[in-house]
Amino acid sequence: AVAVALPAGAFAQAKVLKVAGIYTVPVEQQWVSRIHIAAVAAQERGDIEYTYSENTANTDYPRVMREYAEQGYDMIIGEIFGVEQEAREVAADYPDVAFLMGSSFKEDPALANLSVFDNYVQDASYLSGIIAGAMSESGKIGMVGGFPIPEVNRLMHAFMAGAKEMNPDIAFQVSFIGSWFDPPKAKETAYAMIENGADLLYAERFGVSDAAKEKGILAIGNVIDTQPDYPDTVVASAIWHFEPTLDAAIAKVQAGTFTAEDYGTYSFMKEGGCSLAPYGTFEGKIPQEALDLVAKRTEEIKSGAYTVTINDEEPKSS
Amino acid sequence: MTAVGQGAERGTPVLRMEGITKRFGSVTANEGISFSLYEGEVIALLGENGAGKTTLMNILFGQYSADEGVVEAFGQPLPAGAPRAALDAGVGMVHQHFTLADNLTVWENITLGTQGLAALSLRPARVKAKIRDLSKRFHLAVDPDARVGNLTVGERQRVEILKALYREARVLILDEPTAVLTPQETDALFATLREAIAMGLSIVFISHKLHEVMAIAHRVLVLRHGRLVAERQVAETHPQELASIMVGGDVGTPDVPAMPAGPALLTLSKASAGALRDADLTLFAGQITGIAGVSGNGQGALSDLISGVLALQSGRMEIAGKAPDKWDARRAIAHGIGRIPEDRHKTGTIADFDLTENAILETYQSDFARAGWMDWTKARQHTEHLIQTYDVRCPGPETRIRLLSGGNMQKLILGRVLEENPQIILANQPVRGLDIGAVNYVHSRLAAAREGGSAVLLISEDLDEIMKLSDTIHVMSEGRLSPAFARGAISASELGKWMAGQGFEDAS
Amino acid sequence: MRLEPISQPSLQRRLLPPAVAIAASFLIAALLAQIAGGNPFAVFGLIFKGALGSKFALLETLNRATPLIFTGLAVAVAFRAKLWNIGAEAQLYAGAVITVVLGTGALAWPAPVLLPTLAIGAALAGAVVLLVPALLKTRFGVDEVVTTLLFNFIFLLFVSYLLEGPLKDPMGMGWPKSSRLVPEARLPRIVEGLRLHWGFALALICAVSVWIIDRKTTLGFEMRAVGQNPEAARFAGIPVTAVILKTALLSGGLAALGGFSEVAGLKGSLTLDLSPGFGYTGIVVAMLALLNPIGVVAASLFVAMIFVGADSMSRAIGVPTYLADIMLASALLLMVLAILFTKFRVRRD
Amino acid sequence: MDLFDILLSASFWAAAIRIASPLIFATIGELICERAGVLNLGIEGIMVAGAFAGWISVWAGLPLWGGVAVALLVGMAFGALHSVLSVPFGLSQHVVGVGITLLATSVTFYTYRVVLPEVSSPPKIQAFQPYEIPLLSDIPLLGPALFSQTPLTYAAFVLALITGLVLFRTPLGLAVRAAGENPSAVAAQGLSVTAIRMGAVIVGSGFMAVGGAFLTMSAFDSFFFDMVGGRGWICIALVVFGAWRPGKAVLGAILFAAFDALQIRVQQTSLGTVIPYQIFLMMPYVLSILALVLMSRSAQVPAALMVPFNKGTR
Ligand SMILES: Nc1ncnc2c1ncn2[C@@H]1O[C@H](COP(=O)(O)OP(=O)(O)OP(=O)(O)O)[C@@H](O)[C@H]1O
Ligand SMILES: Nc1ncnc2c1ncn2[C@@H]1O[C@H](COP(=O)(O)OP(=O)(O)OP(=O)(O)O)[C@@H](O)[C@H]1O
Ligand SMILES: [Mg+2]
Ligand SMILES: [Mg+2]
Repeated sequence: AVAVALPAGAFAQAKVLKVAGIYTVPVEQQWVSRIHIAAVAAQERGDIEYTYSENTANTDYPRVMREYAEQGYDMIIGEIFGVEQEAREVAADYPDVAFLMGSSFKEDPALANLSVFDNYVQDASYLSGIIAGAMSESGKIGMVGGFPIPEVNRLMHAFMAGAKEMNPDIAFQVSFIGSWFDPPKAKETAYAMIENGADLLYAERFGVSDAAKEKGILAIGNVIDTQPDYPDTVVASAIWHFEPTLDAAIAKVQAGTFTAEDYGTYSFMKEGGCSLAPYGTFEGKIPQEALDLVAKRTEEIKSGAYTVTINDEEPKSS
Repeated sequence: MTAVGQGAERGTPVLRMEGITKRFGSVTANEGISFSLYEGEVIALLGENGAGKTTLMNILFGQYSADEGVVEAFGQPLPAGAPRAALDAGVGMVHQHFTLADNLTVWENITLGTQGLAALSLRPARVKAKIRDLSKRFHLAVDPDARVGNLTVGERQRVEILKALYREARVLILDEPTAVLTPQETDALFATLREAIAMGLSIVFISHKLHEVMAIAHRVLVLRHGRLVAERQVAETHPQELASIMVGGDVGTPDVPAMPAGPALLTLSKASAGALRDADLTLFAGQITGIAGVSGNGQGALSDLISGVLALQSGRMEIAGKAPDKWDARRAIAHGIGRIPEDRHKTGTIADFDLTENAILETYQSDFARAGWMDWTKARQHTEHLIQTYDVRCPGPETRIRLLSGGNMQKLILGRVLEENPQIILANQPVRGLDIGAVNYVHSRLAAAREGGSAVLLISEDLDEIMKLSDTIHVMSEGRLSPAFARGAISASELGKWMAGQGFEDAS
Repeated sequence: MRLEPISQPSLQRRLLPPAVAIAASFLIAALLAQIAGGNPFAVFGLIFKGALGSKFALLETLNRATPLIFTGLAVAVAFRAKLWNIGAEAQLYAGAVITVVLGTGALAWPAPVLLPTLAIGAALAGAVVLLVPALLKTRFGVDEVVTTLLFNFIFLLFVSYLLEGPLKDPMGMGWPKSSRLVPEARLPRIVEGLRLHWGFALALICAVSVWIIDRKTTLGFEMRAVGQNPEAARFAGIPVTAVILKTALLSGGLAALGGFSEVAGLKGSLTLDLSPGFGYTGIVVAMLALLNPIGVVAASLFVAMIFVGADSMSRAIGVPTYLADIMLASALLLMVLAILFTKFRVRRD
Repeated sequence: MDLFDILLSASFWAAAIRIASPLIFATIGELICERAGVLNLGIEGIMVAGAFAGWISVWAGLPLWGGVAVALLVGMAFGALHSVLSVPFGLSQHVVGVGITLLATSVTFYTYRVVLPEVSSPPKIQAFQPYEIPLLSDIPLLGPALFSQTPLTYAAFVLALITGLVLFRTPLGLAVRAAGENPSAVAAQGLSVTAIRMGAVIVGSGFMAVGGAFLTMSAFDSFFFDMVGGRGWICIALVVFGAWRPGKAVLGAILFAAFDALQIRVQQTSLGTVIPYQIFLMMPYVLSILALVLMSRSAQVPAALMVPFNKGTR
């Protein structure tokens, strides 16, 4: 224990933050896996000491937050979509702990130690849509989702917008399987879309790319890069980088300047929060027209000249 | 009647029990019992309810293991607690409560456990052929393909015996085989047993009916409170002696003097319900009306109709001169109809309820509750009163009724009914499975109720019981009810004809 | 092997097996902790600390027990009457749905009027949800194990629909959750600053009420009679169908109060993951309590204690928190076995 | 594509058979347990354990069928635990079942996390591939639907057939059925009710685990938490639906799967834009209940289901 109290700033460089993650799903889940990977990377860099609890029921969530807070963690990251109110109460009780939470609400200036984020990777999704629009020959694209929640919806909409820009006649089939983890079911749903004429699938869930691979059609990855697993199937992936969000938060905590903010913009492309995965095996197979548009839009997005619309409504088949 | 065979040539006993003692907690069910059974011999086991007969036989068959003592079959000791060993040694047992699977067919029940479990086929054809052959040889008519659940008790009994014969049992244990049989079925069973004896089988036979014991057994063993208290050659004893050894004193039979009939309390005219067809019946106050007949001929429907669980399909039913516009079990009870059910385990009591709860089962609403709240103090007092008045032998009102013997269970039911001073008493096979002491007790209580002005409907397969107690007698056959016969106005053989269905044609 | 009842079990007989069961489940936890690289010796202290070691821990344990008391009671009531209600999960959600339907502004009443209204409304909704399988059972003879089980899936999908449709919070940024309850619809906290709320007290009141119904009223007597032997009950003039339906109403109502308590006391709004299987755990709680309503309270506390303690322990020593579920499962199985050994002894023969 | 086209397409029926396969394994497993008189609510957890065990062993180097065998053995191990508690000790089958589900699930997750601590997406295996049965697969409609499946699907049907034969044609099956109808009848014939019931639960649990393994080794090629997703509970319902007969249970599983395959397809038609997707997901459950209501109520529940047997007491 530190015997003498020193001004907080004096330690700013040296201090290794104790960070705890609390997730309501296993860390395999795409969304959470991006947070987890960023945290593990920060730990390997020596910036933080990281531990986590996964699959935590919402009922237990506030308790677990408190337990970590009591154990002296400096920062807690996680997702409070289902427990907004209670989580904010916990944060209020531990003003010295920084909370960086996935949330559908905004930060509250009165609660200075709680900041919010979400995966606003619509920029990359939009770009992947452009490629999809160019690669689909049948003009039918299938999209399999878990639940129509905002983070899913907005990526689907951005993707659809991109695809439509390349080919205004494209029709979309949208299905939700009512589960985060049911690859067999996602696969069955994807099969049905392929039977129905889809020649390209938007792989929001595990299992979709497998159907595409087996049936010899294409897929677009989402949030994580799955091309290494499906080299002949996954054309492009819109990937989320949590690192800018986390690193910004770590820096602010270390500097003692952490305050209520919306970190959502750290997921924007111009912040490096998302990107299109390298084309890899599909290098050279994507029409130049699409590549050109992608390049153009990338520039515009980064410069702020073009903004991808954020639409959180449930997407429907067309 | 005399017993067939002599069973007298003593060689090695086919069965020997030596010093058998069995305790259940504080109860000693068997204490130092020894006996031997010889080839071709029939031993009868007699004793009051709870004397330890079934326990002794369960030990013999390996279903219980004795605390002390040895069991030998054909000179070889039988390992304790192994029915398989007993079966293999040629011991077959027909349990007091049938051990048949209702949803399986007869042949499946019989072949169960007789073939190697690794066998690839049940060989139904062979099994059935063998069953048919045995059926013929021992006059045990039953269809091998029938589902056991659809059989009458008598047929089930035959299946049980076939099970033992199928395994070529040399020793047959029959625990109260006749308790649920009609007199005709009993006669048929005895014919079968005599044939079996003639072929060299040995039999242990348990019954509460002394005339049966006299008819079939060579030797009688009497158990009392778990101990072997007497052994007699049948030839050298008589029913009265056996009865008094059994209960440890004299037994009196009730006296039913003639009495004038009171007003009609219940009338059925052309009543049909379930299996009951166009029945005309009147129950008078102060009279016992007997319904004779082989069970399964509509008695169930008749009693269900009166007790309110079966609806009238056509015809008319009047209680005290008025036809009730709604009729269900609760209304029946409210109208003063008391019910002594045929099956005390299934429809009479709730096994895991204690005596108190069972005692108030039919009257909790009216007598032991106010505005939906139970008055348990009153209920317990009432139960204690019943236990005293009706001599229910039990540890106390908190005992689960499952632990009572049939006789004591029946006494509680009797008390439950009679204490309500019912106008009409529906007594369906009220003494089935009871020992003589209990039988006489129940009969004298029914007679007393009649004297108190109740109308009693006595349904029984036992003609002796009917003829001894009833003021008027009807016979039931195939759902039809014969005209009423006054006591003494009809002979047993005439009743028998009606039971077989003769007479109805002429009457209608 | 044969089980022989012990007529008068000694004190030692009654206490030793449960103690051994708990010790054994601790040992299992320690062993598994070691396999995952944690310190096995820290396990014991940390579980107690996590479950009971502070006011916060203790109240969290009570908190976790609250919904289990409701679902445990629901199951106990139903099982006593041999109504195999496996659908407490759906009924709990039904209560939660009504709570948010009426409690998010539809009724502008003061708390003393609004809260009882919500509770009653919730109970009615749960009752109706179980009434359907009960009617299918009494009318068509459809097995209620299956219908109540399938209803869990159906009802959860229905809730999902509601949360994405009619009940969706317009201010919720698209997230499938209901609006927040108005302040008058919230059950107050028992201790300021900590999560424990009056739902816990309501649960205790329900337990006592169920005990009273069971022991002191004709309905309780009828329900037990129908459960033990419906045939005999029918012959004794007990209206069997009506009793089954009443049991369904009571059972469904109790489970639904659990939903009311969770929403009004804890969450303040409804999400699809309101219950991590409280309905199913309720079955275990009820059976562990031998279907005794007061026992349900004890069993719920036991289950909550083990879970909260083991969950916190595994976090503290840095092993996967699934260890908590393992420990809960093994403690449960060992405990039912232990209860058996307090009443029976095993004889070989 | 309208409803008629869907119902007449081979790919639809192929999907139904595929979706039904894991259900068939597990339903048959449950049916065996219940026929012997034991309700096995451990099914959901045992399926999870089987899904994991089969997959991880293949990942660790075993051949596919070796993985199936491991899943079977793991299922049997949990079955053994279930049967010890529920048969000789006669503990409440509800508690034991829910307890086993909790135990099997949590042990699986724990093991997974200990074995694969830092993966962000689980490794894949080379799963079973569809095998077209020569000749048979050429039959129109039926061929592609029935005879172009993975070997594990064929195994499911063979298993159901064998189970039916054993149950109704052999002494062993008779003993199992009798144990579920009236255990005293079994004991009185010198057989051990305990052994029969335990055996049935152990074997049945093994089949449930293979049902789980189907998900990770045939329907998909890696393991995820929660991927069994309530399929075990469905199988409990299917046993009742199938009136405790293997043939009918298989039909029930296919029917249920067909509803599922149908809802997936209808969700993508124009209907999908007007009707909330939850309604489609509900379809298989609602239709199952309807079917149960319409079915004759004569279905015979094994009379001694859930009734423990303890010799020497009554
Ligand atoms: N399974 C058991 N557990 C405990 N006690 C038992 C058990 N079976 C029998 N007993 C005790 O043993 C005594 C003898 O019972 P048993 O069944 O042998 O009587 P029984 O002579 O066959 O009577 P009945 O004529 O009524 O059939 C009973 O009084 C009872 O106390
Ligand atoms: N589990 C038990 N514990 C204690 N005693 C028992 C138990 N089961 C049976 N008994 C005793 O066994 C004796 C005989 O029981 P049984 O059921 O054979 O009675 P019964 O007179 O033959 O009845 P019935 O012929 O009407 O079926 C009774 O005295 C009863 O007390
Ligand atoms: Mg007896
Ligand atoms: Mg008897």
